[in-house]
Amino acid sequence: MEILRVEGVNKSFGGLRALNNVNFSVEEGTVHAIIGPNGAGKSTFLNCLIGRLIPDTGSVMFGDISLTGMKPYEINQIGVSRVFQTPEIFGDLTLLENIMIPAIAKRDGEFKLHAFKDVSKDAEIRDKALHMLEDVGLAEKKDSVAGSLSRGDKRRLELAMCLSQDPKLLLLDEPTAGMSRADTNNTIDLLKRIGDRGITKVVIEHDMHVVFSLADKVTVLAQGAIIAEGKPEDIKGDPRVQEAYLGGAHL
Amino acid sequence: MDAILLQILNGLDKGSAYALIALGLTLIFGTLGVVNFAHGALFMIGAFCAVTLSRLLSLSFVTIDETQKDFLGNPLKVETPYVEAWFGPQTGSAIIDWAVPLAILFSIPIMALVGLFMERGLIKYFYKRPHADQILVTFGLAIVLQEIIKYFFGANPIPTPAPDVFSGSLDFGALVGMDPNVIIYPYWRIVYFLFAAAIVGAVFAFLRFTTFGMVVRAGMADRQTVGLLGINIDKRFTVMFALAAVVAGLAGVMYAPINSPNYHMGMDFLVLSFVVVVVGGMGSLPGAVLAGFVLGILESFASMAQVVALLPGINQIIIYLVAIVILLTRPRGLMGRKGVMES
Amino acid sequence: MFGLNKKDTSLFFLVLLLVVFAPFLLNPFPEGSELAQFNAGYPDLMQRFLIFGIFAIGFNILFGLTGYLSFGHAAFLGVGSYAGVWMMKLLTMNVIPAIFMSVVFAGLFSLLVGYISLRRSGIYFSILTLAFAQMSFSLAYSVLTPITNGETGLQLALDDPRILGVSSENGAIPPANFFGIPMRESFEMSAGGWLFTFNAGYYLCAVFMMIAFYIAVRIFRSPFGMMLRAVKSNQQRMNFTGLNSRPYTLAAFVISGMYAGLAGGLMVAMDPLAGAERMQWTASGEVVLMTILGGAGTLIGPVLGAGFIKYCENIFSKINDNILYGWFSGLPEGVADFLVFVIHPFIGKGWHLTLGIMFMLIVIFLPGGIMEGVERIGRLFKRKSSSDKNSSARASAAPAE
Amino acid sequence: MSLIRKPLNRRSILRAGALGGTALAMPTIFTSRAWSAGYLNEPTGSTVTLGFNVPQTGPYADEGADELRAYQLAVEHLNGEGDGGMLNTFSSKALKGNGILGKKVEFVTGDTQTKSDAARASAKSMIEKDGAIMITGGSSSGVAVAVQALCQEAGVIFMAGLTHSNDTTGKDKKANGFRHFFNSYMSGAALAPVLKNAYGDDRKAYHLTADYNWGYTTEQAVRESTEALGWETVETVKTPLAATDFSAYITPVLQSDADVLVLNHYGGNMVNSLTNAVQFGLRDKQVNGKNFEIIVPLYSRLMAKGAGENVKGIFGSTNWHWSLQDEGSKAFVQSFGQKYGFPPSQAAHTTYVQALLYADACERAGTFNPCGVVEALEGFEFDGLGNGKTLYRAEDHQCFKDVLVVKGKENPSSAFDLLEIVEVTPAAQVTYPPDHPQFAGGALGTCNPGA
Repeated sequence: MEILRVEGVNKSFGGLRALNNVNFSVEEGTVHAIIGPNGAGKSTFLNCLIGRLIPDTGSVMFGDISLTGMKPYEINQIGVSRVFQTPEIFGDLTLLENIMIPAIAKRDGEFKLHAFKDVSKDAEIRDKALHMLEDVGLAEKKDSVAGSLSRGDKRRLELAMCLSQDPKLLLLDEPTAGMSRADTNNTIDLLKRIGDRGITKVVIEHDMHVVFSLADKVTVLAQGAIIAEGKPEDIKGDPRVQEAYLGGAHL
Repeated sequence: MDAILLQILNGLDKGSAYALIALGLTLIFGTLGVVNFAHGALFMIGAFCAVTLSRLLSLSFVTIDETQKDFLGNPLKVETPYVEAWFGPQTGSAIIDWAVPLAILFSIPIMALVGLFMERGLIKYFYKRPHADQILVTFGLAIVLQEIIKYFFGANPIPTPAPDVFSGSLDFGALVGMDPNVIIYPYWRIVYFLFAAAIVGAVFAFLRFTTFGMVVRAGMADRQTVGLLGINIDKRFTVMFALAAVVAGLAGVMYAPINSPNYHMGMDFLVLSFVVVVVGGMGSLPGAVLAGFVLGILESFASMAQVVALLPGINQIIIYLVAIVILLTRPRGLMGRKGVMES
Repeated sequence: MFGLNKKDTSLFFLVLLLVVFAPFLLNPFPEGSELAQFNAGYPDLMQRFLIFGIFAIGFNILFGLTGYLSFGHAAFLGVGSYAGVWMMKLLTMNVIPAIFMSVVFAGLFSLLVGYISLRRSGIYFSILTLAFAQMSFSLAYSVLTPITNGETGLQLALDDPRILGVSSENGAIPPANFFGIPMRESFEMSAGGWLFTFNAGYYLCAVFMMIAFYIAVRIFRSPFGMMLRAVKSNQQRMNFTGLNSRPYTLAAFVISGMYAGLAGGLMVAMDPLAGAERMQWTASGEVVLMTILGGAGTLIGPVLGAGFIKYCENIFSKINDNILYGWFSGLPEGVADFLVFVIHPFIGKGWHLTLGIMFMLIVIFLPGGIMEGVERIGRLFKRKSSSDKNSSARASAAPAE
Repeated sequence: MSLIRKPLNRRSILRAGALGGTALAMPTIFTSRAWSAGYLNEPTGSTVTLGFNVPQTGPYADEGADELRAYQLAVEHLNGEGDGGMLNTFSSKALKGNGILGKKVEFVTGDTQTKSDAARASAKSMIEKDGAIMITGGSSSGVAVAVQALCQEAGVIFMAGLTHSNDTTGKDKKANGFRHFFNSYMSGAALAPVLKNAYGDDRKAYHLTADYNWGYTTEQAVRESTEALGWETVETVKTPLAATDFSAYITPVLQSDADVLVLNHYGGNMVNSLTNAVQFGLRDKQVNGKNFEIIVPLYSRLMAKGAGENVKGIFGSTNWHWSLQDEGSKAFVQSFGQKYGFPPSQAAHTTYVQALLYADACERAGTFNPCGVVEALEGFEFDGLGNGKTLYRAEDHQCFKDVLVVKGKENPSSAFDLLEIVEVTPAAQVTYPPDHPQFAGGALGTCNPGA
């Protein structure tokens, strides 16, 4: 079943055409990677999905809901979470709080004036957050301030924040960029493990190792247009992709 | 028609003062990223440079004139300025008369030093601190500076007239063939406007055509990159701070004859200058100048009796009202760049 | 207790004790001694401590939690004051309706201002709030004179209707009261050379202050409070986490506006006159200074900041040269003259100078405000005691070797 | 030492503690103001405390400083120090130079900041903390009205300082408050005939008015008096209090056919608007075949100094001026000049006189009880305090006395010699009925002794 369907999306900045008639769909429960050279329009595409940018034309359907024109928080509320290229976390708050916030957002909606409840006594949310921290291996740091974490830990924290919302669709923007090989492998393991929960994932990635270890399906974007789509092993051999993306080099 | 022309003229010189202060304010903000609440105090110190010089020039020695009596019935003490004794009464009184223009020269080194001390002694420790801290510490400094001035000069305004040559006014209307005596404009205000225009021009030329200026402009756009190029940007920024202080000071010196300086004139201008800077767009130099003149002229228009009759109180709030409208319709002010001062 | 955790409960009781026994604590010097000058235990100043404490607590809910720096909160205090005085003019001299309406009006006005201003963030938000406050002040001072009585300030008159009370009592305006207890009424207690004043108005303020403080603690510990801190930390992430930050900030803005209104209402309940100056931007600046001085984002810091500034304003400004000479009367004349000469610029009319210098010192050396100072001292003691422990541990370990 | 059982108040305890020094271990005594007899802050020791509430910061700080100097001089004279100043010329001889009612006069000072709120806070602290029995001073009407209302509520006497608005003794009058200074109506009434003589009765006036209460009453007073002469009011424009540059308000004057500009401004407003008006060449202008003239209804020498050359030849009114040659004024100028080295301002004069009048009223009433003082001051007629024969009218607690019409001096002989007296308008000419429309509304109420 399709969980996300993008049809005929165009987006221009001034004279520059960033996305050119993109058609794209994601099957529920799969991991779908988007690859492409720098400036191919990957981030623009992702931004159109989460409401940060509004496409000039075309439609973005999540199930049977149109995402076009929806506010970022509304898109999140219907089950789309995103991990950013540079981790976006609450740097001044503790790790535990960082996870409790999305968990509360999931439970209570976009706004609730619960000014008289003691958040530390909210066992349901607290347990969930603790559990999540354990999942990503940050449990012992639960009371430290998130801003003090290493980059890799920050990214894992951000992932945990997204996962705590049990999203239907998880968008990951280069989840291993700037990580050491060991960290990258850890992250791959983690992503594989959460794959078991049946969360659909769209991953933008540079690292082919990551793409090929995770993805069920790969879409190649170049100059704002899709030039190829298919199973990882098919893409690997596709000469158009090698031409556009890998510059002819052999994998 | 002539009423409108007059209000535009009026707006021009008020706008000049706003523009000069806002220029320095936005320069400091753009280069150093510091919100300087003490900038109004620099304007005030400039005005008091003029007062101080005219006092220095009028320093007098006392002779007792037995033929006249003072208010207590004692023999009158007659004061003669040293300058008059040294250069003769004619030249001497002419020098005293020209105290304000002379104060331009006098104030430049003083303001540069004040700026230097402020930046090296205080502001540089606040580059990395939150804006709220910067506001607080410079606000504290502004209070301290104005209290010091009050301690030495008192709370009342001190008349500081322009040279006699400029004391009259120009019949602008007659010049352009309208009825005489309708559009009159004081000479000194024309001088002020021209002076302000010259200063603005000089600052722009300096930033555009010198290497120094180019580096600073590059630094305003992207401080980190310029730093990575191995250019000592900090030193240049110190100079920029001193320059901004001099600009504010000169604005104050020349403003002294228009409104007698008092210790709180800086605070009076500060809030409005901030509004000007924000309306122009934080960190935008042309924006500050443009907004200065636009708000100055609008304020003049709003003061017209016909306008006030239509909208009572509009003259009190016009600047704020315009600021609100502009900020809501143009989120970054008239000419602001994206990403400045936003979380 | 009361839904507070242990630490907050003890903090709450500490504040309660301080507030209840303030009349003793603030009058440490016997009457008639030279140091009596520094006593702050008289009703007007004690009321002010609490009222501005409430104001700062409320401001801190907005600024300390969300980081939105409003330069217009004095306007809400002013609107609250005007509403309060009008209640006393029209309805009754009982202060409860006045205080209630103060909160309501300030809340409504802050809803309007907040709704517009919160469309922008950073300094643009600050300038918008500043612009609204300055407009309110300018208009209250001039065009709105029929409502605000302009320069003089809105005050009670003998011929006010007061439909639920009386216009006048024996040729005088009846006193502001709480169900018959006049706010001005005081008990005085003398113990030896000391004199302590227990003022009805002060204790009414104290009740409101404790309620306000309690609510603030609850907000700080609530999910709502956590969301507000999230706004300050990363608004972008918040939006992508499914939270709409606008209603959160607006709620914080209105709550802090209502705190300001409560402060304004209490101000006129204690002293039924509302002057336009209390809406000026400098008054807004004052509450910013209080909050930052005390420690933004801390529970009790803003109250300390408010106390500090009000103390300076009311005590330093009243010291004059004669008093100085009184202090130094034991010293040789030349020395006394010199000391007076040195201190003179900082006292009496120079109190602004003292205040300015103190601000600068605190901001430079204690960026977290007074609370950071307290913490540092606390840490100093802790370190000492823990190093003691270490040395004793080492000592006990030694024989085993 | 036995237990003190008499009605307690702060001062009495203070003195008991200070004098005896032995009362330390006494049992506690509870008392309430509501139960104690007598009146608030009744001085029971050997001293009495007065509260001097003047602007020490803000735009009127220099005037406040001059008021404070005058108060200190008055305290010296009341305590029998110095040369006695106007005590020697005062028509009432009740004061003996031994303080008030035998109690040495002490004082506390406060800063009004020229803000109603701050002024009330500082007055309250003087009443509550320092036990002041009387509050006096101030340099603006808003503050005077606000503090007067406070003193009425609290139950102490308020002797207003420099306050010129009609409302202080008009719609905002209070039984516990007294004003020696003149007011807007008197300015208008005194100025009008002089203006008629100087500028004729066919003039068109343009008013610029500071946009606050004092501005309104002054504009009304001057407008009504000049219109009664036959002048026409062309336009009245309100200017924001915070304005510093008045050019936008001055230039429309050029285009109207007005030939007189009335500046209902005070302090910094007046200095700036007058300077601007002169800069724009208004004084060199000819309109309707007449010289354009400027009028400043309320003059003060301290302000005239700020405006420098620009005041020359400009008419205005003032409460008192140091160049007056009556015995009282001469004595005061001598005494003040000796002590401080320059002549006193009208603010100094009115506050000095107020302090003396209060002391004298207590002396005559034989009590500090506000109600006694009110009784002693109401309808009190006196002389020798610099303004000729003066009456404290019972109906509104306003002094009625001669008003000075002055003009900026063309050739000043010293830095203080800025104004010359054109006419001393006799009291009768500026007297109005208590129910005059400009003063209508409000009621004195009854005196409040605060206990």
